[in-house]
Parts: sequence; structure tokens; C-alpha cells
Amino acid sequence: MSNTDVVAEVRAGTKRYPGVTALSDVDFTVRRGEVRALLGKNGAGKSTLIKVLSGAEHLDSGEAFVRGRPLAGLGTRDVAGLGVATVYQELSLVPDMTVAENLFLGAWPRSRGAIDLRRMRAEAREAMARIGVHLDVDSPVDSLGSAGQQLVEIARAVGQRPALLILDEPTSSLAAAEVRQVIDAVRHVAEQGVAVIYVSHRMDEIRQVADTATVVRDGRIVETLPVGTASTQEIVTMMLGTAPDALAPRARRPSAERPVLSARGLVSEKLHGLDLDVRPGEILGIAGVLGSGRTEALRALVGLDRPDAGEIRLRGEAVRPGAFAAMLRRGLGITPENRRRQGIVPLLGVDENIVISDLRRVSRSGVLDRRAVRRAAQTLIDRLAIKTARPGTPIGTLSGGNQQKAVLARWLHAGSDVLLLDEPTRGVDVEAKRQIYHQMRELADDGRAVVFVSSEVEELADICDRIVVLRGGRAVAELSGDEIELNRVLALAIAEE
Amino acid sequence: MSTTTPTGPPVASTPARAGGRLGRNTQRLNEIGLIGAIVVLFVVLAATAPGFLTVTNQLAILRDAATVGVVAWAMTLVIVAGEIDISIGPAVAFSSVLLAKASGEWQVPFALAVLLCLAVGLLLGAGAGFLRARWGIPSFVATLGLWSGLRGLAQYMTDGLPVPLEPNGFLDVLAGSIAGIPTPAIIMAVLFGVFLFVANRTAYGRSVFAVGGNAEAARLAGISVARIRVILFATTGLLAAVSGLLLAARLGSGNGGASVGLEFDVIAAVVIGGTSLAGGKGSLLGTLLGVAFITFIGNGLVLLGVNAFFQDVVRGVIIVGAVLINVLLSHRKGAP
Amino acid sequence: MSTTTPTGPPVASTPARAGGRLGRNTQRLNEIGLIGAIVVLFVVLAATAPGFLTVTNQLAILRDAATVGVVAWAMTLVIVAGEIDISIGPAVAFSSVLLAKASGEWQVPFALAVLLCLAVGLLLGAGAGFLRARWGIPSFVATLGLWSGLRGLAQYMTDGLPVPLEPNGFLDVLAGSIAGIPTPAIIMAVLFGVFLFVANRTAYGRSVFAVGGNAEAARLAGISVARIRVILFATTGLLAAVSGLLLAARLGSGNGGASVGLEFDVIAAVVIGGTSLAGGKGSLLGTLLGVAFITFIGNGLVLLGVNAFFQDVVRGVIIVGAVLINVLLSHRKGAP
Amino acid sequence: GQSAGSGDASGEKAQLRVGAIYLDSQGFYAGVKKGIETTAAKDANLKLLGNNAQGDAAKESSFMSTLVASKVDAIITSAVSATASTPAIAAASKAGIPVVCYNTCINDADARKYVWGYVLSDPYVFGKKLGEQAGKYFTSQQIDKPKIAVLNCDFVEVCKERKRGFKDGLAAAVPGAQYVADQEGAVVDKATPVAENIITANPELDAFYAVAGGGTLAGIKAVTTRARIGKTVVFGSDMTVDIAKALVDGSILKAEIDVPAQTVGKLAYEAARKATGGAKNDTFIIPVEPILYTADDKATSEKWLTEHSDGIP
Ligand SMILES: Nc1ncnc2c1ncn2[C@@H]1O[C@H](COP(=O)(O)OP(=O)(O)OP(=O)(O)O)[C@@H](O)[C@H]1O
Ligand SMILES: Nc1ncnc2c1ncn2[C@@H]1O[C@H](COP(=O)(O)OP(=O)(O)OP(=O)(O)O)[C@@H](O)[C@H]1O
Ligand SMILES: [Mg+2]
Ligand SMILES: [Mg+2]
Repeated sequence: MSNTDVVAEVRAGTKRYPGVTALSDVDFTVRRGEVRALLGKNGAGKSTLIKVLSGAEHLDSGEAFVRGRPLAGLGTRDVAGLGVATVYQELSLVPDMTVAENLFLGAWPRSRGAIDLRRMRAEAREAMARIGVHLDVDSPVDSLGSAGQQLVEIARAVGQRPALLILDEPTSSLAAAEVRQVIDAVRHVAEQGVAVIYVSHRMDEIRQVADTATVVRDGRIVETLPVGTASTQEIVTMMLGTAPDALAPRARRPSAERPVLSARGLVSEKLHGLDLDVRPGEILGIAGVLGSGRTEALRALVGLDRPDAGEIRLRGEAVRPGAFAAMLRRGLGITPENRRRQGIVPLLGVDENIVISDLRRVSRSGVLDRRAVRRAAQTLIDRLAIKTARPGTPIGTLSGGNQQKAVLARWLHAGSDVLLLDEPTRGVDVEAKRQIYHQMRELADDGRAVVFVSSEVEELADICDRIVVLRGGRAVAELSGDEIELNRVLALAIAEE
Repeated sequence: MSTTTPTGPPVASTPARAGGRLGRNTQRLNEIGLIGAIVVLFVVLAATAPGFLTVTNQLAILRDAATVGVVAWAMTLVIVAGEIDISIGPAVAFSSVLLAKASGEWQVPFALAVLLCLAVGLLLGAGAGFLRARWGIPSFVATLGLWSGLRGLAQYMTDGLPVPLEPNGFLDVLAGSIAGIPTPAIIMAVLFGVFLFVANRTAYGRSVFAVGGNAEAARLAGISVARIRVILFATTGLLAAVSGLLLAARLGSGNGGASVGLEFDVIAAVVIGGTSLAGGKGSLLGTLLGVAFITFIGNGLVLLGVNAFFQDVVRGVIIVGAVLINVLLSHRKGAP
Repeated sequence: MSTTTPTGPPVASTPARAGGRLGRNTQRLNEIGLIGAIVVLFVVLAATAPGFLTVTNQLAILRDAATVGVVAWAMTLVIVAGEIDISIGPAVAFSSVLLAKASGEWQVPFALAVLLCLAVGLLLGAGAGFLRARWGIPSFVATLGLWSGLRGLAQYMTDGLPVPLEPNGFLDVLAGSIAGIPTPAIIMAVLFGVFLFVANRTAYGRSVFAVGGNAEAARLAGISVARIRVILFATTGLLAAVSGLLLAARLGSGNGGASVGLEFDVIAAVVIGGTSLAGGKGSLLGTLLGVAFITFIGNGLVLLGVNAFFQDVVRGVIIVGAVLINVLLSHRKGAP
Repeated sequence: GQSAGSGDASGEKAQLRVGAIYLDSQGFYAGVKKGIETTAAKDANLKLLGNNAQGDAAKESSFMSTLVASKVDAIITSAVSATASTPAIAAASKAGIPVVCYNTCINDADARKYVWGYVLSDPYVFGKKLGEQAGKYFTSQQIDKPKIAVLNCDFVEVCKERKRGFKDGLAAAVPGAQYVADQEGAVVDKATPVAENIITANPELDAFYAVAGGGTLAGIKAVTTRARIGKTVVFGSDMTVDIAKALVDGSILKAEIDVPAQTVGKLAYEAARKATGGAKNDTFIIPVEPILYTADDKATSEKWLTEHSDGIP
């Protein structure tokens, strides 16, 4: 460790979980002022490497160091003391506590045994300001929405004035404007000499933020290379181990059929007179910044929320708002934006997670037919290329992308013909994304209606036949066919009222 | 809230491990461990407790097992769904009182009185389930209300006195045996079969597991979570009523003060059987073993002449010990 | 319990909305609602229950409140942390027995006997906490073990008989009044101040809320979740021991059979006070009001001469009713 | 030498096994238990299987069937209820196991069919004796319309009989007695606040009548804390050390009625022993006289205290 620039290092690190080797013989070094991207498919071992460096997990063999100190036997708190600050992939905030309290979680400023509330607030404001964010430090974090929460986490990490800042997919729930904010903050911090490890599945973002990238595959380091010189194609090939398949065919052919589902004048807390038409045979993209009401729109359409005003028609018939079960019976399906919290039942098998949307289909006179369950699940597992050891493997152990595909498979099993997909590609690796795009396209070709909500405008622009832009709970623009162009969509979404 | 709840198993240093992948193996392991414990217990009691091995005593054990077992099947599903029902003891006592009052004082025809008991049990349970499902009142609180209210009502209606039942053929059968096997044990066995089937082979049963594993996901997948919850508590209510009928038959009367603390025996049997109070996993086979374990211990302690008060100490130690061993077993399995 | 309890306002049509954002307002609203209920109750009792308004009765109410209140402060934090402790009643009885046995039969000097009681209470609680923290045994199970074991032990040690205490100055003060205010009430008030401060202004207190709100986040932030959990149960154990001393002083003896069901009164007070069994939120002020509410009702029912059995029915209805109103209030507030 | 097969009647019996069931955890049963155990200690090669039904007919029935199934030689029990305990006792009798009741038993007709003997102190007489003593007290104090509050234990049938006896006994001497409250007060910790509240609601209260030991203590406590000494008195039931001391003190507790528990235990065990030997019992009832202690007769109370120095009544 002669080189004083080295902030963190792993030598021949191996980490096993029951049944998986998450890291295998990994050598990894990161230096002062460097922003290092970690790239790899879901389950490649990125988060594990990060947990090792933050003291949340320990290597089975090999050594890890931070600023020359071996980490063996140290806990998260000790490692934080060495100057490591981490933003984990899963949000780690306490929802009912205020922004200020969360910023100093476990290390509240104290004077004479009591928490010094005034100092805490002041320092909280300061910490937020450091990354250019201004939030009410007294509001409970769960009133913030996921963007705000993510920014609080970043502010918390940066506020510790770390030597090493680790960000595990900090932007997966953010849209363009907020991503910009995060990138600026990270660059700003790096310029002050902090080493940064940055995980993301979005290549364009990596190019903006990182100097170098380490590609991880199946727990091994494939290569570390400067971001500037490598092409995306090259990097993706390294991640996958093979050349990537072609992107989903761009159809760009808005459907001319009559809308299967339409909304007029929906009003709720976040919707302010939304009109929307969903047509069979096309992929309808919904773009918009955070909080523009995309999730609410889907929830209202499928009957999960009851809007205060407005009308929803399904195949021309007015439907009772809020009748979720009836809407499902009539062919709607929704995949929620938070897969882990709202999508999967972790302890149940992949098969049961799929057929759960319609158990009658695999029952005979009220009795579940095990073989029918297996057959139905296997068909969909094959069709969507879900990687699982057995159909009965608990879904909680699958990688995010595969979980997402299983949640999607649910509605194929139920035979739904209107699919509302809320951020189906969030936190999903390139390969799985491609497969999901292909599925969406196939469904549209099959005459079904697909509604695709995504915060990644790039992918909307790439694969949608028609895009509706939401702003302030209203549809402000619609692009179809060749009008669809990345910059135009971006501009429309971000434009001020 | 929402953002928070770590779905996984609660604690310990390795939160992820106990979870999914091993779920099923761990379950099996736990059952094997329990079978081992029961065999040891059986051998020890056979050697030390005079009269333990006799046929009559084994039949008596079967009869006693039904006291806990009948309700324990329904409780297993309640706990798998992440809920709890602490109203069992009072519900059983209340049902026995209702039968005696209805068929006696209120002159309801006996068959109708039996149906009334079952219907009331079902409705009371469904009521608690409704409070949980519709208004989100924690099931601990909803059933605590029943716990207090039903005990009070049962005692109030009877002034604390047993209400005699006119003997009749039906009661004699309930209190007696069929082909040498105590009727309660037969009912318990039949219900076990029904619940085993329901839990594993019906849409309802699997939905219970889904709701316990992740209620929000289950709801978004189209499962009527509220309906499931109402049915769950209606079922424990119904089976508590059945237990009440068996009790009334056995005692020849309705007793408002009976079955004190039964809820804890039932919950203990389920938890010893490896069903997690966190919801999402559990098995009826485990509960069956848990019931056997608890019943053997109860019987053995009496036959060994252990001080009555000290029996409670033993029971407390054993409940914690059994759950601890489950946990240790799954940890060992979880280690690399 | 722990991770289990389906978090958040489970159901209803708008799960996202009712959630956290309104947490604090809802809390306040709930407290205002409770104060309203208490005022109404007070006025009704003053008008209908003979002797309710007298100074002696109001002082007696204060004394009674301490029975529930002293432990309720600690229980509030336990429940905020997403745990539960059902061993209170037996722990209180056991502590009273221990004091009487130690200072009498075992001839331990009185001051030492008092310390012994407190230490044993603390250690037993810490033991349950350790089982939870280290091995992930659900706190319901760990404290169920204590519930059964301590009751048995207390009865076993005394053969079910009260163990007389030599009167002494300390006991007289505990059982009596200071400046006209019953000593238990003073102790309760002091402890309330301590807990209010600890909960809101110390790192430990905030850590409890953090653990209850998101244990994994707390762990990652370097909070020693295990330590917090052990301390939580050690605290309830200690305060149950204090309650046991007060009981012994009041009755002049140690009673193994005393305080049956006290745990439910304590939990009910906490829950009525708006603390969520799912963990993460709650307030001591709410619990104070919950204790007041429950004590007024208990006092009023006796003064009104309501049938003892029927009092249980009223209590059951009121517990559920109070929690239901809390829920309805927060729903209304949650609506647009 | 514990052979499991104690069922086989042939050959020499390895061991005599007697089941004993106590009704609940009141002090009285601790006394009975001691009486049974000290008497049984004189028999070699005997195993006593004791259990406590905790006042719960369901638990009692379960213990009973366990004892019957394992073929004990005799059962001593205080039935939880006159009706609800009948099936279990009948089953024991049908299995050829003699049952001896003490203190409480099943209804008379069934008892004579299924029960070998009944060690009994009549609860009605028990209450009546105390009622008569209370009558004497009020007469001597020239209170002709005393306000009385009952601390009852109505969840046990015997208590209702005691109460009826008390009321009859008192009415004979003081027909104007008024019962201003009748609340549950059997366990001392629950009963104490209840008794205090009763004083609040009835500031002019003349006396408590406590139907069980816990209520007696609670009454004494309440009178003390509410500073009613000399104005409100207590008539109590069941003897314990505290109660004996209160009698010696005499300022609050004026009279106490008690069934000598250890005597009951001794008689019950002896009866069971006789029954196992196949003897017949013609009288059925094995009477025990309740003993009345009064504040005026301190010597008897003091004697009780020396005889029960271990605290077990
Ligand atoms: N606690 C755990 N228990 C068991 N297996 C685990 C655990 N954590 C991770 N794994 C497994 O280790 C492997 C690496 O996981 P890791 O989370 O590091 O992947 P990742 O590269 O961060 O993926 P993603 O892009 O989906 O976040 C995966 O196969 C995962 O299933
Ligand atoms: N647990 C939840 N269940 C359902 N909906 C939720 C939940 N949490 C948040 N939401 C909804 O999802 C939104 C998440 O807001 P976020 O800031 O992440 O932007 P978003 O989802 O992209 O917004 P939108 O989809 O409205 O444009 C919140 O406004 C909230 O209404
Ligand atoms: Mg990851
Ligand atoms: Mg959204």
C-alpha cells in the first residue's frame, strides 16, 4: 500500500452465499478523486462488492482495505469511521422520521447527553445545500416521494465528508432532471478529492459521471477501463460475455383502432384533468418528470385509486372507478413500479408468483392442479426466458430482471389484453431490458394494448409507437410515429408550465 | 410506512439467509427435528411415567390433543397470513354457554342450537376479520376486544355458573368414541385433512400464503386480500365454536369460565411447529407435530406428578426452547 | 411480532395516501380525539357516578393509573420498536413475591431485597430481549415463555399463598402519599418525564424509533439494533419489577396470583394512545391519555355498580372502539 | 422400581398412585395440599399426582381423564362445578376408580352415585355462622340498618351458597340490613381498588362482607387507606396469616369464618386410602365444622398463628 492515493482495495476477495459465489477472486482498487463506475448484469456481484467495502458483509477469503486498514472484523460503524459513506440500493431511510433526523441517523449531534435539535437542523440544511438541494428538513421523509428520498440519502452520505463515497444505483428511481442533480453533486464531490464508486445500469449516465469503469460478470472482474475510449457496444459485450442481441424492432406505427381504454378529465390529488386513450396493437409510452402523475394515472385507470372526478371507459363502456377486481376480470393488468414491495411474494415459488393472477385457470373444480400450474408456469418461463433453477424456486432469490419478467408473466397467464407497466425496466440489466422490450413488442403485435411508463426517456423514444407526455397531472403533448425523437420528448417533459 | 418493512425474516446477523431459497428445506428440517424431539419425549415418558403407555392413556392423549388441535389448524393459516387471533379461549367458552342457553333456557330445538353456535362463532370471527380487513385495525387489537368481550359476556349470561345441558344422543357421541377412537380426535383428524388440502391445493389456501408473504403484491395480483382476511378469522371463529361444542359435550354443560389461556397453547403449538409469526411461511404438518409435542408434555407432567405450578415453568421453558432449536437448526443449515 | 405486522394502513382504496406523510398530524389528531373522549367520559361520570368527583376518588384514580402507567411508558417504546412484551402481569406478581421471600424467609436486608428485585426484573427482561436480538425469536414467543414461567414460579415459590411483608417505613411511603399525592402516582409522573425525554431527545430514544421504522436502515446506519432490543426488554422488566414493589407495598404481601391480565391493560392503553403495533410510530403523550382513559373507565364502571362480568364486555368494546375511531380520524384526514 | 404397567392388577402392586386435584390457587387449597401430603407421607411407596384446575372446568376434565386413563388408584378432588365436573367424575367411577370430594363436589344425586365420600363443610352453614356473628355485632353497636358491601367470588358456586347463608344469618338478627354493593373481589390485587371505590361510592358504609380470603384482605386495606377505621368493619372468610393478625388487632376485622384446610386434606386422604382398600362408606358426608374466629377472642387467633407458623392455613 505504498501508493497513498489508494483509498480502497480488495485483494483476491471471495464471498459466497448459500448456493452462489457472489464474488470470486476479485482484485479491485479505487483512488482519490476518481469516479469509478461498476457495471454488470443483475446478480453480477456489484452490490456485494460494495457491501464488503462498507463493512456490511465480510469476505470469506481475501482481504479488503480502506485507507490501508484491513476491514476484517469491522462493522458498518467502524468502516464509516474510516471515511466510507454508502448509499445502498434499497432505500435505507426511516419513513416516519424527519429529513434532519434521517440525515444524522444513528449519529445525531448531541450536547450534554441530549440531541441538539437546533444544531441538527442547521447542519441538515447545510448538508442539503452542499449537494444543491433544498428540502424542508422538518418534514417526514415519506412525504417526499422517491426522488426526494434518494436525494436525502445522497446528502446523508456526502454530509459525512467521506474519503470514499459509494452509490449503488442512486438514480434508478429518478428522472432526467434529478439525475442531472445527482451527477453534478457527484462530480462536485469528486473534485474535492473524494473517491466515488458508482453503480448504474444506464450507460449514458455512466459516461457523464465516471472516469473509469469496472465490468463485473458472474462475480469476477472482467476489466477496468477508461469510460471515454470504450464504446457502449464493447462494454455491453463484456458485461454479457457475448455480443448483445439487436434492440427491439422499432415499429413506430400508432394504432388506428378504437381505444380499448380511455380516460376523460381524471382529477385526483396528483391528476388535474387527465385525458388518455389506450389503443390495442400499440405500445403507448408515458413520459413525464417525477411526480407528474404517471403512477397515479395507471392506478386510476386500473381502478386501484378512485379519482375525485372524471370518467373511465373500457371498450366504450363507462366503468365504475375504483373497481380494481372487476377491471382485472375484464382484461387489465398492472405491474407496479416497486417490484420488491408491491410486485413479488418473495417466499413463494416463481410458478406460484406467475399463476397467482388467475388461479382458476390452473384449477379443476376448485382444486389446484399441480401439473397444470407447472405447465402454465414453465410455458411462460420459457417464453420470457426467466432464469430460474426450478419453477418452484422462491422468487425472492432471483435477480431483479428475472423477478420483473415473472411479474409481467402474471398478466400473460391471466390473458390480459391491456397491460399497464409502471417502470418495468427499473434496476434491470441490459439483457433483461431487451427481453422485456421484445415481449412488449410481441404483445402489441398480438393486438394487445401496452402502456409503458418509464423515467428513462431514451427507452421510451426507442420503442414506443406513441408517447403521451404528462406534466402536472395533465397530458400536455402527444407524439406518434416519426415525431418521436429523444430531444423533443425530453424538452416536452421538462418544460415549465 | 410503505417504504420500510423489510420483508425478510426478522433479524439476526444474517437477515437474508433464513429467507427464501432455504424456506422449504428449513421447514422440512424443523419437522424432522420436531419428530426427533417427540420420539425422545415419548420414550422418556414411557420409561418414567407410570401408566403413560396404556392404551387408555394414549386415547386420552388423542382426546386432549383435539382441544388444541381443532383450532390450531385454522390458527396456522391465520399466522401464515401474518395475523394473530388471541380470542380462542373466550370464544370456546362462549360457544359452550350459547349452546347450553339456547337449547335449555331459550328452548331452541337442539339441532338449531348447534347451528346457532356455529353461525355465531363464524360471524364473530368474521367481524374481527372485517375490522382488520376494512379498517386496518391490527388483528391483535380486534381479537383482544373479542377476548375481553366474549369472556365477559359468557360469564355475564351465566352469572359465572355452569349451565347444564340436557343429555342427548348427539352430545353423547361428541363426548364419546366411535369405533374406540374418541370423537374429538376423529373430528380433529378429519379437519386436519380438510385444512391440509385447503392450504396446499386450493386457490384460497395459496392466496393465504401470498397475502402473508406480501399483502400489497397479492392485492395488485388481483387477490381480494380483504376477503381472505375475513374468511381467515371467520374460520377460527367457526372452529372455536366447534371446540366449544366438544367442550360442552365433555362437561355436559356450558361454562363461561372454561378454557382460560387456551389461545396461548394454540399459538404455541403453531409456532413450535415452525410457522413464522412474521407470516408467509408455515405448515400444517408442523402444527400437527407441535400439537403432539404440547399434548405429550401436558400429559407427561401430570403423570409424573410434577407440582402443578411448576408445570407452567416447564411449559414456558419448553416453548422458548423448541422455538430456539428451530432457529438454531435453520441457522446451521444456512451457514456456508 | 416484529417485522410482521403488515405495515401501513393496510387496506382501503388509497394505500399510498393514508401513509406516512400525515403521520405527525394524525398523531396530533388522535391525541385531540382522545382528549375529547376523556373530557366527555369525565363529564358523564361526574354526572352519573356517585362519589366520582370527590378528591379522594380522584387521588385513588391517580393511584390506580400507576398500576398500568408505570409499565406503559416502557411498553410504548417496545411497541414503537415493533416488538411486544406480554409477560407484564406475571413479572409484576413474581417481583412482589421475590421481595417478600427475600426480605422475609431468606433474611436479605430489606434494601438489598429491593435491589435484588429490580436486578432480577432487569435481567429477566434482558434475557427475553437477548433471545429476540441474538436469535430472532419473535418477542411474542420469548415473552410468552416468561409469561408462563414467571407465573408458575411465583405460584410455586409461594404455594399460591400471599407472603406477608414486615411493614417498614419504605413500604409505608410506597403505599402511602407524599404531600397528599399517592406515591405510585408520583413515581409514575417522574418516570413519564424521564421517558418523554429519553424518547424524544436522546440517541437511544430516536434509535428506538429508527429500529421500529426500518430496522435494516438503522443497522446500516451503525445503530446497534441488538443492543437497543435488549435494553428495551430490560426496561420493561425493570419497570415491571418497580410495579411489583408498589403492588407488594399496597397489599403488604407478595402475591403470586396477582396482576392477572395486566399485560393486556397495558398494551390496550398504549394502542389506544395511537402507537402502532406495526412499529415506527407512537407517542408517550398518547399513552398517557390512553392510561387516563382506561383508568377512568375502570373507576367509573365500579362506581356505577356495573356487573363485574359485564365490565369485561364494556372494556372489550371500548378498546376496539377507541382504536377504530383513531383509524377513522386518520382516514378522514387522509382523504383529499 | 417404576414399572409402566401399573394397570395389571395381578401380582404385587409396585406402587399406589393417588391423584389430587386442587380447585384454584387460593390459600385454602395450599392448606389442603399440605394436609394431604403430610398424611400421605406416612404411607410408603405411594405416589401423589397433584394438579391445579385453576378454576377451569375444561382443565379439570383434562386432568381427570389423564388420571383415569393412567389408572390411578384413587382421586381426591374439589370439583370446579356441580354440573360441569359430573361427566369426568362419573367416568372415573365407571372406570372403577374411587373418587373422594372435598370442599366442593358435584350435585347431590350424582355425587351419591359416583363419589365415594365427601369431606364437607356446608357453605350455607359457613356463611350463616358468620352472618349470625355479624348480626350480634350490629345489634351490640345498635345499628339497625347497616349498609353492607359484598366482595364476592360468584364465579365459584360455593361462594353463592356462602353469601346466601350470610344474608339469612344476618337477616335473622338485623332484618333492616341493606346491601349497597355487590362486586367481584376474590383476588386481593383486583379487589383492593374495587373496595376503595365502593367506599367512595358509599361514604357511609358500615361493613364489608368478604366471601373469600382475598376480598377480606382487600376490605381491610381499603378501610385503612380510606381512613374509615372505627366506622367501617369487615366480616371475612378463610384464614390466612394476615387475616389472623388483623383479628388480633381487632380494629377493622370483627369476625372471620374458616374451614380448617389441613384437616380437610387429612380427612380426604384418609378417605381415599380407605377407598383403595375396598372399604364401604355408609355416611357419604364426612363433615368438617367451620370455625368462627372473632376479634373479641384474641387467644384463638393467636393460637392459630403459632400453629400455622409456615403461613399455610
Ligand atoms: N444476502 C444474500 N443471500 C443470498 N444470496 C445473495 C445475497 N445477496 C446477494 N446474493 C446473491 O449474490 C449474487 C450477487 O448479488 P448482488 O446483489 O451483488 O448483484 P448486483 O450485481 O448488485 O445485481 P443488481 O444489478 O441486480 O443489483 C446474486 O446471485 C444474488 O442472488
Ligand atoms: N407505497 C406506495 N403505494 C402506491 N403508490 C405509491 C406508494 N408510494 C408512493 N406511491 C405513489 O407513487 C408516487 C411516487 O412518486 P415518485 O416521486 O417516485 O414519482 P413517480 O412515481 O415517478 O411519479 P409519477 O408516477 O406520479 O410521475 C407517489 O407520488 C405516490 O403517490
Ligand atoms: Mg445491486
Ligand atoms: Mg411512478
